[in-house]
Amino acid sequence: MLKKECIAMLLAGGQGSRLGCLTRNIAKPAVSFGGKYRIIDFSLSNCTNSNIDTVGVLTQYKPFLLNSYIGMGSAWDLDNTFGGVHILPPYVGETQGSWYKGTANAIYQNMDFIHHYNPDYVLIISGDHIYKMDYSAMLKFHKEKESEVTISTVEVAWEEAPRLGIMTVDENSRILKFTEKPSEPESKLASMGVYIFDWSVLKDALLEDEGDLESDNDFGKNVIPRLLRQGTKLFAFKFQGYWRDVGTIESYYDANMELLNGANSLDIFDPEFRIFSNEGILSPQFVGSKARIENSLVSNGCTILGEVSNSILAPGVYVGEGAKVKDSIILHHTKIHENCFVQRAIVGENAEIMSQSCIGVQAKGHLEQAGITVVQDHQVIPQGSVIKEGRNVYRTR
Amino acid sequence: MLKKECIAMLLAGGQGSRLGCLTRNIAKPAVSFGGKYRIIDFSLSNCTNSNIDTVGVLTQYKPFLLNSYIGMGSAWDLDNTFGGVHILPPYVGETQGSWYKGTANAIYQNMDFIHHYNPDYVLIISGDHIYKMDYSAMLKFHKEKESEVTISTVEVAWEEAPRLGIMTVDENSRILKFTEKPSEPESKLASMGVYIFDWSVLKDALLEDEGDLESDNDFGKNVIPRLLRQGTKLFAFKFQGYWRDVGTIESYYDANMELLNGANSLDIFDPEFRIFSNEGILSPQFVGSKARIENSLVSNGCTILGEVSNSILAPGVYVGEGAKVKDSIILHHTKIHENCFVQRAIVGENAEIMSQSCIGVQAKGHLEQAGITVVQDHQVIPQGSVIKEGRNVYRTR
Amino acid sequence: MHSVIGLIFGNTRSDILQGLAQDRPIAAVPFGGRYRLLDFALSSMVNSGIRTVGLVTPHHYRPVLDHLGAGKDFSLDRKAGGLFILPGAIHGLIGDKSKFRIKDICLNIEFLQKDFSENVVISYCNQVYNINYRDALEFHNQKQADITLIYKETDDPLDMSGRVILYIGKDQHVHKLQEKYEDDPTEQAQPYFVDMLIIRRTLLLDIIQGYKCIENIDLLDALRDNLTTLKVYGYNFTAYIGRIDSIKDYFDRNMDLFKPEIRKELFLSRDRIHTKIRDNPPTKYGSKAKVSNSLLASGCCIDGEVENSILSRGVVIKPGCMIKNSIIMQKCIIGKNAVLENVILDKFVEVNEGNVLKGSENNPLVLYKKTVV
Amino acid sequence: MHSVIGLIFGNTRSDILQGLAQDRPIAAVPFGGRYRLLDFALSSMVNSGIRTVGLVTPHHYRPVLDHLGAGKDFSLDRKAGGLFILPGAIHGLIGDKSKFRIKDICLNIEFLQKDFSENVVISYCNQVYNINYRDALEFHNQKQADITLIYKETDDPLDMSGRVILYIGKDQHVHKLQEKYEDDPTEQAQPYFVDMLIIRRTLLLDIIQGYKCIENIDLLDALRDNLTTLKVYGYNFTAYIGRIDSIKDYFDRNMDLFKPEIRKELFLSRDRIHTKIRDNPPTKYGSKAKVSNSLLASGCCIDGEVENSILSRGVVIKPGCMIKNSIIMQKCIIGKNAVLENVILDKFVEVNEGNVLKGSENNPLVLYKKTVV
Repeated sequence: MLKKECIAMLLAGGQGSRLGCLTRNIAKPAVSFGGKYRIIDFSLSNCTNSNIDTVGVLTQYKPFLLNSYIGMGSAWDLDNTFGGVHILPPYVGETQGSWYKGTANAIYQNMDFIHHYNPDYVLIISGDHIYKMDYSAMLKFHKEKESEVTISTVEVAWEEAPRLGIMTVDENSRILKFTEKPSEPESKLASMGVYIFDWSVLKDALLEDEGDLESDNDFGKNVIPRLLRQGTKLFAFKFQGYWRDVGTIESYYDANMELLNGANSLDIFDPEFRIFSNEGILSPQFVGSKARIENSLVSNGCTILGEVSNSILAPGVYVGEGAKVKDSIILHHTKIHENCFVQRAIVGENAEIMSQSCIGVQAKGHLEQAGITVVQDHQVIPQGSVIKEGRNVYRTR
Repeated sequence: MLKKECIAMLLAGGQGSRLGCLTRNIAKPAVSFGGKYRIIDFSLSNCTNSNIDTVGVLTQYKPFLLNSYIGMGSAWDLDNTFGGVHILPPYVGETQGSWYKGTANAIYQNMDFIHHYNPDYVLIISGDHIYKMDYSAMLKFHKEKESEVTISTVEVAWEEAPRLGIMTVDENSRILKFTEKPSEPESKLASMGVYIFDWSVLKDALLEDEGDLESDNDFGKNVIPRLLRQGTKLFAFKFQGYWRDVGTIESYYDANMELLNGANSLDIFDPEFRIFSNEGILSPQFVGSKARIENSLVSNGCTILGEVSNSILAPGVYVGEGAKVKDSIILHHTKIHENCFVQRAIVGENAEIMSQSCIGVQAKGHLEQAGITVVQDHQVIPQGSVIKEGRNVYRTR
Repeated sequence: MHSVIGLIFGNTRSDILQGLAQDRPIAAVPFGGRYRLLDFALSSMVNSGIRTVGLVTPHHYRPVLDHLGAGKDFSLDRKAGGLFILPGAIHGLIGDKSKFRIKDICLNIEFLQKDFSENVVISYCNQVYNINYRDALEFHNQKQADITLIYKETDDPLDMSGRVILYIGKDQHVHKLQEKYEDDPTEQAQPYFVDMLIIRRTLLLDIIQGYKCIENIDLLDALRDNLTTLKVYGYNFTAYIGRIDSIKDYFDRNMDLFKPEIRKELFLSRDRIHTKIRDNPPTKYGSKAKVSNSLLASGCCIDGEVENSILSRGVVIKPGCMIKNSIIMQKCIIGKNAVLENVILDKFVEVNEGNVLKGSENNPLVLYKKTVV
Repeated sequence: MHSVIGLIFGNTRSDILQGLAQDRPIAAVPFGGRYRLLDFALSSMVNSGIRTVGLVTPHHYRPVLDHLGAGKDFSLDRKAGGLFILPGAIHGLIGDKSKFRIKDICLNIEFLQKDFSENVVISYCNQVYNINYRDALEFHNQKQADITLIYKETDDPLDMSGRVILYIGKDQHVHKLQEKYEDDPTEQAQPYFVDMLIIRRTLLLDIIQGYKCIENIDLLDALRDNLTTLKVYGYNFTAYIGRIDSIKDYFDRNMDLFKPEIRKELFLSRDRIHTKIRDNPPTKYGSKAKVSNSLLASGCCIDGEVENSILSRGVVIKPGCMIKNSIIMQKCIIGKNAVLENVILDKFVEVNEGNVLKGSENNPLVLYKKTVV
């Protein structure tokens, strides 16, 4: 039987409910990012660039768009005769089906898949972070340290630490302590949610975790702390580079905007570490004779007749004459008609903002989500609407 | 928005528990058939040969092998820019996930998918029948009759009728009565489980069925009879040709064996109506100098050193020297070692029968499943074993 | 539609496009920022439901193969049918005007023999269009025609120069074909053949058998010989068909894309023009970018002024540049303060800081691949 | 392994295989029932983790393209890297023995220039093998070699005829290359070059620049010129390498497949030989079939006797036939009671009822494509 040295398990099951109406109809990893990309492009491209050719993608929340988007992984050069990308939804076994509970439970339910490839190492990643990483460097570290579990870490600001898994390490990078979302963090060293396990260690840990009825079946909350208590060798790999969790409207907005500001950000133009995506067929972008575009990213298939500044436009976006789009993120195939004014807004896919509307009008008092206005996908905003900053516009059903 | 004239929904969710240990680890549509094929190849190839380029495949029981096998449908020329094959597992929505209950419920839960293509007609088929059919002829009939629901039918023997959905029709082929599994059938006209619905009719019927708390959410049991009662125009399309439900060990065995006997069977050699499948890379078959093969189908990658008669060998099968395989079906990559005797048996995938064993030894008294012996996939039968006919060999866990 | 296969002649090498068609057949000449000329002929067939297409390629076939791969981006990587690359004969004369050489089909006759289909749609590929053959095929079938020639009608003598004029009787029957010469003035609209036709497959095989011994004969000549015995009909297309027969044509057809109705017909119709998808980031507009009335592919970095121009993927425009009425192909780099007007730059051209290049509208300046100026 | 790319020369047309290589380059000659010779060279590269492969093709490239498509069956349809078809120069001399012509690489120099990789594995494709280059690449890197030549050692003069002998010093350093002539007897095992080598990409580019003006020079000649200044090492392979240089070789290498250890090494190792997958039903053995010691592809219908033979897909053997020591390519039909011995039938040959065709072991009888006898 063939075997693989290292396969990846990509957790893409979560709704990402803190992204509000951006994830009402699609899973978070399928949300558009940086113009033409979707969030999961970064993790999948990382696998490609790290020579990892076998990826199990665990999905369960509204997976249709995500599954269609991923397909067999050919958009990321990940389709192989032996290996490739496999979508792993929850399923019914001989007795009955069960949904994925925590992150650890999702992997537990797909141990047969891992066993099929019988790897030495399992890389566990999630589909909702923005970063470029060569996992093979981390694997090398894992082997050199004779580690059993390696967690990739990044230094974060003190104020971010309480939202993340924080660890304390010794001078040899061995992890001494791991606390999920500590109220009083001891360090700024945060887990990126990227783990390399020896497959044998992972297998035992998952079986034990599943037997623990008290457990939430989560890696950060349960599995890692238990392994630490048991004396397993856990090491922290220090990742250098840009990494963002885009779990909230604010962080999603900021990470997009950072693409426009070059420094310290992700280089999407680098030919040696390409970010791949699954593109449709679209014409070149057309810029009209009265258009004005500055400091912006504009994708294929866009038609720009108005003014666009400090904004990111996904494929197929239309900006009508006299319209002004400023400091905004406009997702796939959305139309902004004549004389609209859109500021500091995220407008979902296939939405339509009819003419003379104002989105993100200055408001007084306390502003929700840092004043960012969000319009849900497929939403039609009637002519002449005025929507104040910080609001969410979505359908109730 | 683009639209499709007709899309297919392929029900591939069932366990097929009457196939016993053949479906303990894989879904019925993924079971090997006729040497190199899997059961679902026939439905998918029918779609290709009928110019239907969009197929939703509904899976929920042990779907890994099936999903990997289907992929994006490229093995059946079904991968298209707009359309193609989409695997539709159960999923979690905003509130919570729900498993597919009956056949109608499975389609109901994927109405969004159908709506995405907004077709005029929906073809509903299942992945567990063996037949070659050009669905476009049925669609033409549907349009000519101005039918709202068309059911494809086949004449069966009286004794088979009580297992099937049986209908009575008038001289114009309009369906007057439909009874699922009648104890006293009124006719021999049986439903093949192939339906064409006007999408608008299907939509309303599914919504109504879902509201009926008494319903089992099954097309044959609930939806069709209700539509008949309501006066909807249902017509019966008479299919001419070979059709087999392979839902039991006996019918599975017989349908396989019919491939060896030419007449009235399926022509798998016809170049104008090809059955496609997703093949792996295997070498040509090798026939040893002491081998003897007669009246058999042998696939790529087989090594035959012994005697094979009236049998069907899937890809990668090994038959050792002195071994005799008679009236049997040997599935993918199974090894039958030296001097074994295998008769009237179905041996599952990746099984291994060690030397000097006898499978299907004549027994007295009442024989289970018409005396067919079944060995589960991945089973290893120890050297010198003797297994009586009609037995099932499987692991208990 | 599976009873129709397609055949595209993409093998003529041509001197009409100056350097643009020097290292590539006309089929592979880039167009409109992200296409090659071939894409229009091939997409029109695919969008008409044709799933088996033979492409007659020249000896310089690498650019074509590089672009097409297995036809994946055109949904033509199939087990039954799909895309067939058919090497054409080696022709001596670059200037030869023949389009549908029987010798080229003859070399690849197995492609036609192996198939079961009823009809063959044949097209040449120096034209830009987005059409659907369904109606023409329906017409062809209803008339039980042997051959249906696609034509347009115009009274513009420019459109007609070098074209073949059809004389069409009642019932759309074609009774005469005649070359149109440049010095042949006309005052009324005339129907002219647009280098696309539908022919019964078995008839095509018969014609090839009959004429194969004659060097370099064109299918159209063979047809003319037999016009009285065959059922030849004409079918009128009203779609935009932009022909490229000179560098001036090439420039003007690109500039046509700024007309909204033409852009809409080519790029925004229900049927899409397929092309090879290459992963590029979105185009980045800097704070000094000033772009108007232009088409840009992805992956560009724009920091200067661009007007009435077409930029392919990965073009870099440095601050202070003024680009006007120009066509700039992939990965060109235009240095600071450079000025370009009425210029066509082939791939990988670099223009150094401050340089000024100007052609005229009627005679655009062309820089060959990899030139550094 | 992504710092290595592959380059396969598949463009020599050859008269050595009589009619088998008449309409196809040697790369496309069918072998072993379901392969083409190219599959062995290409699979070995893919199985070694090489994801970018250039294939130098001849003008007769249709059979190669037809077989490869976009490289899907070889996992080479990729966005980054993948399979590149590189048209070779048109060579006048069919009988030319040169294998790695610098002119052919020169024409496709962009393929080498565009890449970032460190090394290039180069191979010719008239040999049958299933090898993994990983160890050789490791050796090449450890030695910091400029060039590593792969060799085998044998004392069988047949294996060595026409080969290049390596003179290897300590530390595996190669200090001399010498042609082996047929009438040059030897008594001891000598290391001979097996037409596969590893070379630094930038060095290869330098060599091409330096030698491109010389007509028809072979890479090996260029190497010999510079042997003293370059770090050239030899790496010993023990794998089966079956060379095909004559019709007798072709016949014998096919018959080698009946040796269990060779069949095992080629077809049952952990690394698989990839090939184009064509959907065919299983092979049907009728009640009168009697097959022994034979290899059969799928889709055959066997009703007669077959012994020591290799049958490609879709072959039909009618009742009463006696087929012995023969190679029968795809879709041949052998009529009732026909007798074949020591025969090679190219594709689509039909043998009529009762006919008898016999060649000898040393001189098998070859029937060309589509012959009807």
